[in-house]
Amino acid sequence: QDLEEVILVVPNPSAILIQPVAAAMDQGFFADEGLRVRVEAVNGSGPLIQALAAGQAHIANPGAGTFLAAHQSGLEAKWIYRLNPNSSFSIVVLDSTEFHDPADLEGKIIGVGTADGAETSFARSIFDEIGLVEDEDYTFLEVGEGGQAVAAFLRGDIDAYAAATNDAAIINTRGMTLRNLTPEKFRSFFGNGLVVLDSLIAENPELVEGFGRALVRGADFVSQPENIDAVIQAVAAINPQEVEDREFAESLIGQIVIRQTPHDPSLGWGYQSLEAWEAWHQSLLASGELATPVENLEDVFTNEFVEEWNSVLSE
Amino acid sequence: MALATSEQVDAPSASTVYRLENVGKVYQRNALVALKGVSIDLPEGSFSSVIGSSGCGKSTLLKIMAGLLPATSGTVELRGTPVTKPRPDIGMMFQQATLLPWRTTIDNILLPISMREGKAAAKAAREKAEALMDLVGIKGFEAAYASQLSGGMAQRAAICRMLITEPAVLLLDEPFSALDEIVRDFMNMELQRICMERNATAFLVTHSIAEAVLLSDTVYVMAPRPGRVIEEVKIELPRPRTLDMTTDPMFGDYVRHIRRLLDEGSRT
Amino acid sequence: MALATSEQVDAPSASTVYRLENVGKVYQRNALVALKGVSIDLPEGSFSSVIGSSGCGKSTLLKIMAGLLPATSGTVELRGTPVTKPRPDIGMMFQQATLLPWRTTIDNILLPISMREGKAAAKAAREKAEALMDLVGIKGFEAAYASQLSGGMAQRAAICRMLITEPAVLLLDEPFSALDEIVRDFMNMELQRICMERNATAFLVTHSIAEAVLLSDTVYVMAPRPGRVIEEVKIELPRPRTLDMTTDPMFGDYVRHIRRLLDEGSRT
Amino acid sequence: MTVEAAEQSAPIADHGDGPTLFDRIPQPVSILGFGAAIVLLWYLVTASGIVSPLILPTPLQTLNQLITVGANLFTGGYVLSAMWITTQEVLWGFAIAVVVGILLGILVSETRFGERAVMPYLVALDTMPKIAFAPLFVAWFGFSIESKIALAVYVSLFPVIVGTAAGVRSADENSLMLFRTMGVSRLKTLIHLKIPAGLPQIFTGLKIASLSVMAGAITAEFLGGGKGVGELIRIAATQLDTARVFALIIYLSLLGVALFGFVTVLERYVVFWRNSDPGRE
Amino acid sequence: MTVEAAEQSAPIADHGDGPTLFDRIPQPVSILGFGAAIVLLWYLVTASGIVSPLILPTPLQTLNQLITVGANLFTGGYVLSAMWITTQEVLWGFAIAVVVGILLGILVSETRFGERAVMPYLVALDTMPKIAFAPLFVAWFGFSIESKIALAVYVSLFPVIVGTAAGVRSADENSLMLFRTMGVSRLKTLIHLKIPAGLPQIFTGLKIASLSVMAGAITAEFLGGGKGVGELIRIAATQLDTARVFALIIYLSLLGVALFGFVTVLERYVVFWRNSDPGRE
Ligand SMILES: Nc1ncnc2c1ncn2[C@@H]1O[C@H](COP(=O)(O)OP(=O)(O)OP(=O)(O)O)[C@@H](O)[C@H]1O
Ligand SMILES: Nc1ncnc2c1ncn2[C@@H]1O[C@H](COP(=O)(O)OP(=O)(O)OP(=O)(O)O)[C@@H](O)[C@H]1O
Ligand SMILES: [Mg+2]
Ligand SMILES: [Mg+2]
Repeated sequence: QDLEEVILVVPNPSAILIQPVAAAMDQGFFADEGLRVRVEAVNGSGPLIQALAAGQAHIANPGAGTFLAAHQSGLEAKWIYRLNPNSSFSIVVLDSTEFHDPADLEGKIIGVGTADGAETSFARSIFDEIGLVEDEDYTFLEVGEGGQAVAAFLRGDIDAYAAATNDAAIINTRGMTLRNLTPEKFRSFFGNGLVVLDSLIAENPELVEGFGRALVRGADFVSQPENIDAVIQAVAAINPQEVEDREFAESLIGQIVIRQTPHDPSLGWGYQSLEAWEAWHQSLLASGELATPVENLEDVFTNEFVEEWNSVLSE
Repeated sequence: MALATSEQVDAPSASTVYRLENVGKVYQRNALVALKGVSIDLPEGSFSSVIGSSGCGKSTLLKIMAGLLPATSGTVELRGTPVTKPRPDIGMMFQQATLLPWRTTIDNILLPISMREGKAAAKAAREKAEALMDLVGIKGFEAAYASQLSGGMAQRAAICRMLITEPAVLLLDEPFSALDEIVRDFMNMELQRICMERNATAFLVTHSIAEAVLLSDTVYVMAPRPGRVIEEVKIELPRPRTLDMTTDPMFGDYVRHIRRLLDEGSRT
Repeated sequence: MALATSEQVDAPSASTVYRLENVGKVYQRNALVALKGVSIDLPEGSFSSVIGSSGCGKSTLLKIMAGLLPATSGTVELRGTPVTKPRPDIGMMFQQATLLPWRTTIDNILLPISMREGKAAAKAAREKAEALMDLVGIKGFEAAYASQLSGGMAQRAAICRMLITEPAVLLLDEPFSALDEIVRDFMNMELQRICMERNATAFLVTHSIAEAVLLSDTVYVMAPRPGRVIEEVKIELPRPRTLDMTTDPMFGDYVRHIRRLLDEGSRT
Repeated sequence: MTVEAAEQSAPIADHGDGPTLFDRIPQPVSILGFGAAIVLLWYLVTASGIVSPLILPTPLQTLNQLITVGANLFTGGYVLSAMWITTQEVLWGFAIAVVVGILLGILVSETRFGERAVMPYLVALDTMPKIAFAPLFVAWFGFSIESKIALAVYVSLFPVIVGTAAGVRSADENSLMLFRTMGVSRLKTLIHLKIPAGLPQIFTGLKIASLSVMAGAITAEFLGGGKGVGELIRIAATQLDTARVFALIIYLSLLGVALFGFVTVLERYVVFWRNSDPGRE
Repeated sequence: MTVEAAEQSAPIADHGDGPTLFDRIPQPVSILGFGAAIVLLWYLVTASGIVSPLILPTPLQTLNQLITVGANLFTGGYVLSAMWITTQEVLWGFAIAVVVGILLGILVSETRFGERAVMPYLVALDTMPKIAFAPLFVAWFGFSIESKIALAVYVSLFPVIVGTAAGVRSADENSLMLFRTMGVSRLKTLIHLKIPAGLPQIFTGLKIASLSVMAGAITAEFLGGGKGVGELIRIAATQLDTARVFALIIYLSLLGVALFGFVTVLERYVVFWRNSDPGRE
């Protein structure tokens, strides 16, 4: 049987971050749809969109900020699946400190990674909410990711770190205990999702449908705790190295599952609410990361496949 | 002096190969007048020498004649056409042997052939190169690299390299300076034989007055500061010259005459 | 021949400076026996020459004596201690001038002083260097770089560089090969004067038999393949030698004798 | 005048064939002409639609941004202060790489211990992805320019080492023998013979380093924040403002070209005996 | 035999001082000794607690990972296939950089057009942050090894160009005159004189390139996917598994050392007339 190749480009090499895809690949859900998925990792959302625009990939996995900026630069693409409906960012501090609320960070230095810039606007929104003004009440310091962030904490260069949730989780798991200060409200700042070019939807809707169906099956599969061994195996099929430390991998998989489960399961896997988009939009405009407002936010995403995809679960 | 004014002994009809008129050279870098008003005519098949104290401009003159350096004034013509760049019918031998260190001795000798006519021709000329090496006495060092040759051996390899293409004009800058007298005498006689055989025109820079007189039809005596020809001495000894002629009284006269000229030149 | 067997003319009490015993040298790379069984004694203040056909091992011998090359067999002693590396009391002049292109001529000449005694000493020796340059006739080129010197001028600069430290032992490898006869004769006489003045011991490689005879107390005649000394010719002409002596019949005898030795040597 | 012209038009080291057509074109014209050709090609590629403007901006977009960025730069705006930070990183990085690289190059070529024991580790160190060491530099030097300088030094050190090692070994045998007969110490032989004789090779290393030092500084800025041009480029890249990225890169490359040009001119003066130019005279 | 030993113990080009203490130590011993000293220092730094193990792993942790990774590598696991991909990128990248770099180096040194018009743009191109071009390469060449090779070539091209340009210009005046008198064409002079005479400098460029090509391939893997060692390092790095990062880097650097070593040995044979070794005899 001839399988059609679908290239998915992601901003980070971790397969755990896209475990529904990994599971669907390993369980043969994609093959059932006549698809063969290839995952390629680039470095961050910018190159991701560029690869998509260049036709090197069918589906991309960007963050909202970069995606909206690309939309304003004329990228004709739609966000079709909210892979991480829960905020993929958080503001964390060392557990040993006295900070328990974002307001405690007045006058402090907030470290931000440079990966996307998205966590910067995320953090900025939180401080805006409580009336703290950048460069007056707090300052950002670009510290980078991973080891660099650790170094920043250890040196005392930063008091808090605005990070991708999995970054924080990893630092935590590696023995540097962090406390999450993210207010509940900011969970709507959803993380990376799946994007395809308009032209693909127009020319090959079957591919989009088939891909989504398999993905929803994968997401559902991953969300069931008894499948943990199979998930581990699925991740290993892409990146064996990621699950060599099984304890570490299980803990991370658990955290990612929570993040990837929709707030309202009844709407189905992948569903996107306009409100969440508006929250992002406002935040990006306020921070200047988006130079001009998007005229019609409904243009940037679509839920048109969600029902069809999710129907596979009820069968 | 009578010797210098007499007619040339060579065939009077010999056509002029080289004609230098009023050649001057100034090295811009140090504003040094290396040559001034040098006029020289070399008839076909003639053998001429330049002699003059060190630094008087002999190498400069040869480089100009070979088209390696532009003259700052005057004209240089070879067979009627101005020399502006090197020409294949000129064989030049430099004061330094300049062998390529990555080639064996025989490949160095075959260099001009392989450059002009390709590898096959060079291979074909191998025997000829070996014969030349034998002639100059460096047989057996075909496969040696330049760093394995003594000073005189390198110089002899350079001579072979020049001779192998049988050029019609030879410009030689102290070709035998690193050779002992025995070999040198022998090489001088061979040089004469080769030139006569091929009717080649030779122009030799040398420090040995005896060598100049023995080999040349004309000896150009140069003086320094600025470098110029102070006298053309025609040598009227019969050809072919032999080593015995060095005992000829006329030979002695020539030598003494030139030595006096040089003496005077170096004193000014 | 009587000439060769007679006693040395120098003070019989002169102590031996250099003693070479049975020195041999094989170049491993090409398994070439460059020297075999060379034994030489140089008394203090003596002047000796080596003469031999090109490639017979003269430069090799000099490099061994200077401690630049290890001998493969035999011993080399200078004032009773084995020579294993160069020593400051030896002044060596190479076959190639080897001037540093980034130094002016005078700075090249002052090089040994500035290396051994520092810049201040070199500055103080400037006048001495200028005097030497004047002596060898390259005055006025103090500020010229090596590429601006003619072949002979570079060689003369190298001579100045060797003389400026007034070494007690001079090892000279064809120091005058690029010089014209007038300058050469003059330089030979100066060399003799300097050596006698300083009671320096000199060892000269030359291709000129006349030069060897004129300057030396002993002429070592070498023959090639393998390089070896075939005869020590003691020259019993009075000191100081003068250019006039070249017309002395004894001088002619020496020259002819050595020439015959070389002739035979090169034929074998 | 004519005399001078004649000598210059056919320097000794030149090929016999005389100036070709191209050689007659004055330098600024040929630079600009070639540049114009590149821009034209660039224009054609973007106009043809083969490449999305999200990846390769059009020349016109870039020009616009060049003007915007340039205006900010030359009126002392934030681009200028970013450029100033990056310039400091580059210059410090280069200076340190030159000094340390030359010293290590000498160690490695002059001592068997250096050649045998130190060199393999230096080689290994240089093959390692420098990015992986960035956290270490940050941990030690913090987030200000020191950690960027450290990475810039790391990236540009090796060309200097290799160039120096090769240069120091290139002195010819005759000169080495000369120094040996003069009984010159190793150190002095090094200073007065081996290093001068090796300058052409050392400068080859310096030229290569003068460019990689830029790469090192920018990479460090990409990874670890700070306020240099690398940061500006990153921000623009995140926003997919490719034209701005190109404009910033072009200004940045002027800095690189200037440093390279400086080293090239310096070489001409320092290694004056190697060129037919009057040099120091 | 003793004869040979004598000559080798004091080659002409050596310094007069004879072997020092260090020189008597056999190579493997001195390499290992120096390595042991480094590891000891490393141990002390980590044991002292100055640096968090999240930034710098302890030698023991690294050793553990070296064993794990090594086991995978030598039993044909995923590390081996990653290493093979990276090796291919490196070798292709190096080969292309050498060929293109030498050609460009010749263009730049041999024609005034190249020197005047092309060189400034090459310099500018090299100063640009190569990372910014990675998306362009991905857009053109896709995610497989071609785009990695492209970046590797880009990164390592310049050292070859600079080395070749400097080398080709280093032929001495006497040899150039010799070739001119023989009426040799420019092309043949290039091939038979300038390139051989420039080989020492060309090899300097090649050595530097042999190392930067590694950096280029790994960077490209960091930026543009694929399944090479860069990807493994990145995964380990995102998981803050620093010991694994170090272990992978160490294996990777063996590849770099091997390539560098190969170029060094090649140089010794190709430029045989420059060393006192028997070379080709
Ligand atoms: N480095 C070397 N490696 C191998 N062979 C060498 C080396 N140097 C010299 N030879 C060989 O040793 C022999 C003697 O060389 P040497 O330079 O001592 O001769 P020479 O008497 O000085 O000759 P010349 O008068 O031509 O300078 C020659 O046959 C030469 O080929
Ligand atoms: N490239 C140069 N630049 C400047 N001056 C030079 C250059 N080459 C030679 N000269 C000067 O020109 C004069 C003549 O030099 P040339 O080499 O022609 O002398 P020569 O007669 O060959 O001497 P020799 O017998 O010593 O070889 C000398 O004074 C020398 O200093
Ligand atoms: Mg000359
Ligand atoms: Mg010799």
